[in-house]
Amino acid sequence: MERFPSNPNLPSPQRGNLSNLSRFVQESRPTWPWLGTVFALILLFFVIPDFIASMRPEKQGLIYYQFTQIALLSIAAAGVWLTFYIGRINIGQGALCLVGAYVSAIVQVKLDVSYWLTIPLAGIFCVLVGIVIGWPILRLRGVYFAMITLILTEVAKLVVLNFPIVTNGARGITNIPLPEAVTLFGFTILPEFTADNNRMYFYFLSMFVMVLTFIALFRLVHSRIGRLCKSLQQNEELASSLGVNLVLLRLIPFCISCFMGGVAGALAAGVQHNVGPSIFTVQDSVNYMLYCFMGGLGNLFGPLVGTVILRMGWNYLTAAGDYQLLFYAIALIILMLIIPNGVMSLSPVRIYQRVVGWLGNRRPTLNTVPHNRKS
Amino acid sequence: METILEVNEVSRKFGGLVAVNGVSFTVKKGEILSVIGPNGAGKSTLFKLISSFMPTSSGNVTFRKERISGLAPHIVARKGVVRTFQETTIFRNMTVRETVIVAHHLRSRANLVGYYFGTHLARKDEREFGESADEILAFLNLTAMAHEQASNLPHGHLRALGIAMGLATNPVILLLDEPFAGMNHEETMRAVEMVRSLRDNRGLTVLLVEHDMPAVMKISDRIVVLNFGQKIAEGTPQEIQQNPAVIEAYLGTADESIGI
Amino acid sequence: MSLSKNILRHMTGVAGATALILATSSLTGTLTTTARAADELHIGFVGVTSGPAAAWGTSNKRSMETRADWLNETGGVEIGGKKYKIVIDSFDDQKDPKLAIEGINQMISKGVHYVVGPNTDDGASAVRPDAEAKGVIYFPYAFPKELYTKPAKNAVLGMIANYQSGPAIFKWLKDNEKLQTLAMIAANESDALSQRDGGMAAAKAAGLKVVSGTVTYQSDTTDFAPILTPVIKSKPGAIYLAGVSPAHAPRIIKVGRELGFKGRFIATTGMDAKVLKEGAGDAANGFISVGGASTPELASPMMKEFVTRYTKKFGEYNDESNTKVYALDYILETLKANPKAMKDVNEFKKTIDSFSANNPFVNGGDKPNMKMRYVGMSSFGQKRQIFVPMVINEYRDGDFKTLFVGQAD
Amino acid sequence: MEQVVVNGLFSGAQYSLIALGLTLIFGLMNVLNFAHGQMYVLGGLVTYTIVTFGFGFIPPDAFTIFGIDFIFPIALICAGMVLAILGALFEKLLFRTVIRRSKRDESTMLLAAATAFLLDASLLLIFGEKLHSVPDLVDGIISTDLEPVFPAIPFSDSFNLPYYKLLLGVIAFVMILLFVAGMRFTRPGRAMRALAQDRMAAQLMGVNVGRYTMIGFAVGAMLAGMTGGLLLAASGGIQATEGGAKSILAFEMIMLGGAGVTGGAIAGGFILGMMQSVGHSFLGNFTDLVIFAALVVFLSIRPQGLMGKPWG
Repeated sequence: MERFPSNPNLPSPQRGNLSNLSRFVQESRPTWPWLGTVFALILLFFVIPDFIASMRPEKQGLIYYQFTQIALLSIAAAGVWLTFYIGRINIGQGALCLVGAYVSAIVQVKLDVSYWLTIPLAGIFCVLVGIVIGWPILRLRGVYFAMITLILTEVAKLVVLNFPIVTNGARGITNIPLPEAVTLFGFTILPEFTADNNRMYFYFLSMFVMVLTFIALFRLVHSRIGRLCKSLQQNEELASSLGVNLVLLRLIPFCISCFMGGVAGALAAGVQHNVGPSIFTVQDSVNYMLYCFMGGLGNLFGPLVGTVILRMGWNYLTAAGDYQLLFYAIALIILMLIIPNGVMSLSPVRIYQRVVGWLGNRRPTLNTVPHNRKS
Repeated sequence: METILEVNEVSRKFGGLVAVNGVSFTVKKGEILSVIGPNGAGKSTLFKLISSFMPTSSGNVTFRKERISGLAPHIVARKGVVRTFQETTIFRNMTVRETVIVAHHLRSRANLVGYYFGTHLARKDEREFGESADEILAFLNLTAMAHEQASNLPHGHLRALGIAMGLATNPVILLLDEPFAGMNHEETMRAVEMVRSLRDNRGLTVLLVEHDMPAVMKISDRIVVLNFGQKIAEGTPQEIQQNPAVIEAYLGTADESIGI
Repeated sequence: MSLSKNILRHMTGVAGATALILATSSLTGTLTTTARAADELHIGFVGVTSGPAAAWGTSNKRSMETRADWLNETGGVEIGGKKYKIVIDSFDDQKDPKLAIEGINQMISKGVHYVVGPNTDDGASAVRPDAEAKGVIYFPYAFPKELYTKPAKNAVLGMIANYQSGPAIFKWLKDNEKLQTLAMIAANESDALSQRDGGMAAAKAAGLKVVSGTVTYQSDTTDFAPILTPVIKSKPGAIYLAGVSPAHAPRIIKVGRELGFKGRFIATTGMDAKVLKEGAGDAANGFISVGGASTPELASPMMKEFVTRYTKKFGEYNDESNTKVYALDYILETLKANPKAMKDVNEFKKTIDSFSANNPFVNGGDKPNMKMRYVGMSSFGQKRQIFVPMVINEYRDGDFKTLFVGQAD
Repeated sequence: MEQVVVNGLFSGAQYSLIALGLTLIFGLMNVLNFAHGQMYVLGGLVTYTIVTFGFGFIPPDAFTIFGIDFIFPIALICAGMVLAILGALFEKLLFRTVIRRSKRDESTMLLAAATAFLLDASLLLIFGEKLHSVPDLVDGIISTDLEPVFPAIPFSDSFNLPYYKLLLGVIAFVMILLFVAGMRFTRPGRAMRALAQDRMAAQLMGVNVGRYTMIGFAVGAMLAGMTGGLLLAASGGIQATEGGAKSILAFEMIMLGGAGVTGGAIAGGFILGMMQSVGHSFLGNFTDLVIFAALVVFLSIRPQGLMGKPWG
């Protein structure tokens, strides 16, 4: 094949160890997810519970609960992150969580279905909701999409309040039974949750779902679908000219996001043993968005990191008493000024690159004599 | 030669303004056809109408006897009519190679579920796309920049990247939107060579919309001239250069801009 | 109000909190939580003190803090022969049930067995499982009956519920003012709507006709004319404001009068006279609400001192606190009656049935029918409500006047 | 029905004013200012403080000249000034930095939310949780006393409007007119409009982008503050914690009218006001649900709202 002659006039891009490093990281990706997963599983299922078990018994419930909350909020936030990934600001995840929680509660209480089944059921119902809503509104972009989803959370609350026949209206659904044991051929696959141990068991459950969520998301982002989503995020028109079916490719991530919202809602319904119209509000929808921003939109673990930081931070600031919100706000503003692209934009690789770049600029070779502090 | 694209009496109105008015022409397989015209002649609108990025007000476009106007852009692309963009429209935060691999979308044989779970077919696709991307990058002399962020590319290479994306879709007919804009003479001549080689080596049909007269005259097999939304002439470069209506349209500066 | 003094106070507060935060971050978390004096008695507060609903919890928390400071100033509380300093551990749940659960778990982890709050229905329902499993008695300001009837066991209603005061008020109006018809409005929120349903039932029981019962408003509403227009068109004798927040009541009343409504407005929640005066002025005359014990006739010298101390501490008093002053004293008095309850809430529950003590906040608090005791047999089938005099107030010219005093059993 | 229309117009005038400042900031900076409601509350509370307590050593009744009390307009202007300074500071110290340093425009949403939290917390600490109100500006009421105005027309009913509301409605109307005129006929106004339409083109035309963005933010905040002052008098008071919900309401209005467009904000405000007014009279507790659902449907059919340019 004839090669097009190269153009000597065009500047050749700088190619140093920086690019090599980033290429190395990019191309070596497929090996480390397994390591990461194993590490995460050990940490979440052995190290942390072991650490918690060493605490005073009264404190254990609290710590388990805090971790459970982080897990289920980050599942929902991961969904929001995925819609960011196709370039949509989603402030409506609270609505899906609310729907998921109610589906789980209603199906359990009114139809007497096992809690375990209601988790996927809530997710699937939310996918249906996502298709119906997403089809028309995914054409919107930018703040337009953001605003319409913000309204959705309010709509969900009003629907719950205004149709008491199904949802029990303002009173909510209380006294949802704790999940039962599941046995198969005499083996107990899933243990019975009781008043004493349910905080711990819900911790394991939600962590398990969280790990699954992030594995699924990791796979998605690093598969071809992820690349297509990214192309959508950056230029829909161009993607369309390359034959990408925009309607479908917007809808799929949105529905996955809805599924995650629904699952998080169902988990919350289980954790709380009751649901009411205010368990997920506009504030939650906004929070998910904030978690994503805080963690960083460029990395799929951003929502997890963001959730941990903001949630733990809020808990930590309880010490400030009346000034909790004030301190929280100030901390947010400062963080935003320092790392406007989120915590995960400070990836070790990037920092390493900086350092290498810095060293590379200042000292051409490592063997030069140590120079004075003139710089 | 076989006619593959037919533009039949296509019109487009914006409110009271008629941007394109009853334009018809045909494109034959393997030829390079240029659409030219002064500013505001309706070239860009016509281009969007052909690639179905904009619906026609009346008339239609057929590709291999099949009507494509009114279809969604991605379906038109799927049929083999692929456009590139006039501006430096790229995926800013992707590397060059990644961009080209994404552009292989149309060639995929596995479905999305398959890609997600990494089936045999999907992995085979991925491997082939990678190889094909490397080949295209080499062909367009972009190999050295394969791992650069697209947004860091210099201007000329961006256009090459645009064409690389177009090639990756394995098109039957490639619609180039002002591929030579903003290039100096030397760059233009290289690009002209490149487009030529696309046709010669890959058997592509090329339809381009362009301002740069010398380049058009050099590259085209045939030329269609638009003015005020209407077709005023059609023919080989030699015919067009001597066409009084065209000279009239380019008024006064005719000599310079047509490059006689 | 002294704005500059307030700002100054907060500046020192912020400085103090900063120091505290820095101190806790330099020490390890376990050190600070375990290192506490043995003769401290911690009482929890979990409720909303920020965000749009801050008004509900703030007055609650502040009454507790005022009372605790006061008790500590006089040497603390003697329980079982030992003096304790009272410490209020508070947690802001932002009206979010998820945070309310976290709050109750915070309390559990600190070994706090007695908690006041939460202030909302959803929050109170959400904390129930943990409170029951881990042995916490909580005093919610929420009305759902499920919280107090069996099998629920650890919640004690901290005030008069609307399904108790509502019928009394409606009956009084029917008997004394020949009230025939009633209209209701409520915010589009769970607490308000369930109070509306309660009010509906109470009105029916009292033989009143509800002429307009479906009008609701979004909680962000500030202009009530569109909402009240259809209500007033239905020509009700009185309008019941179900679960209306203290900030909305004056606005609703004012707009109602401007639209030509002449009848009474009724609320079954606590209100602040100053806010009514400032916000609605004379339009609020005749407004009926449920108060605590600060009407001049009822308030004991101790209640008056409480108001003075509260005002001194926080700049201004909130009449809503009248209904919220009791919970802390009930807890402490019950603990005094049975010191074993300090560590074991089952002892507390046992004591509930027989507990009785003088009520220091009302005149005549030593009379048998005014004594502090637990009630709720008729509403819940078990004693899960603190006894407070059901003072039905009427607002007139800047002050609440007692209309009548009833009792909940 | 007259009452319903009057209510709708009055709500609409208030809503339009709230939406105007928000849409200005959005149009100029593409920032969805979550703190807009809090700015509005701050304006209201500044007005309240001045009307009730005066300026420290100057008591509020010192501003009564010839029997007319001028303290309210003075307080209103002060509120506007305080907020304008605050807005300029926010833009210069916070938003500008973040916009410059962040990869995506949307990052400012986190900052906007953080500033909203900051204002929320400070307002609650300083002003307390109670409702604050000022006395009516003028007494008296236009009333038809429960007799229909036009008995022959079906739906005609009684009609009540206090004078102070009429006065405030007129002030609101004049403020809207002044704002629109300012944007159209003054130099900064034209510069800001150019900026909102096409940032790049405006820059090329020699508009000092940094300066006018700051002015725009300040003007938006000032509008919010003055609106807060007006609504303090119009809606029976203001509470330190009600800002967040107001922002969301304002978002709805600018979505309906078209984000970044002055006319859209005004239209959106009046339409929402009228819809609420009519809705509450006929739909009962389904009003809000129906309005929201209609809004979602409308926006999915016409994403740019009534008057917006496609994709902002």
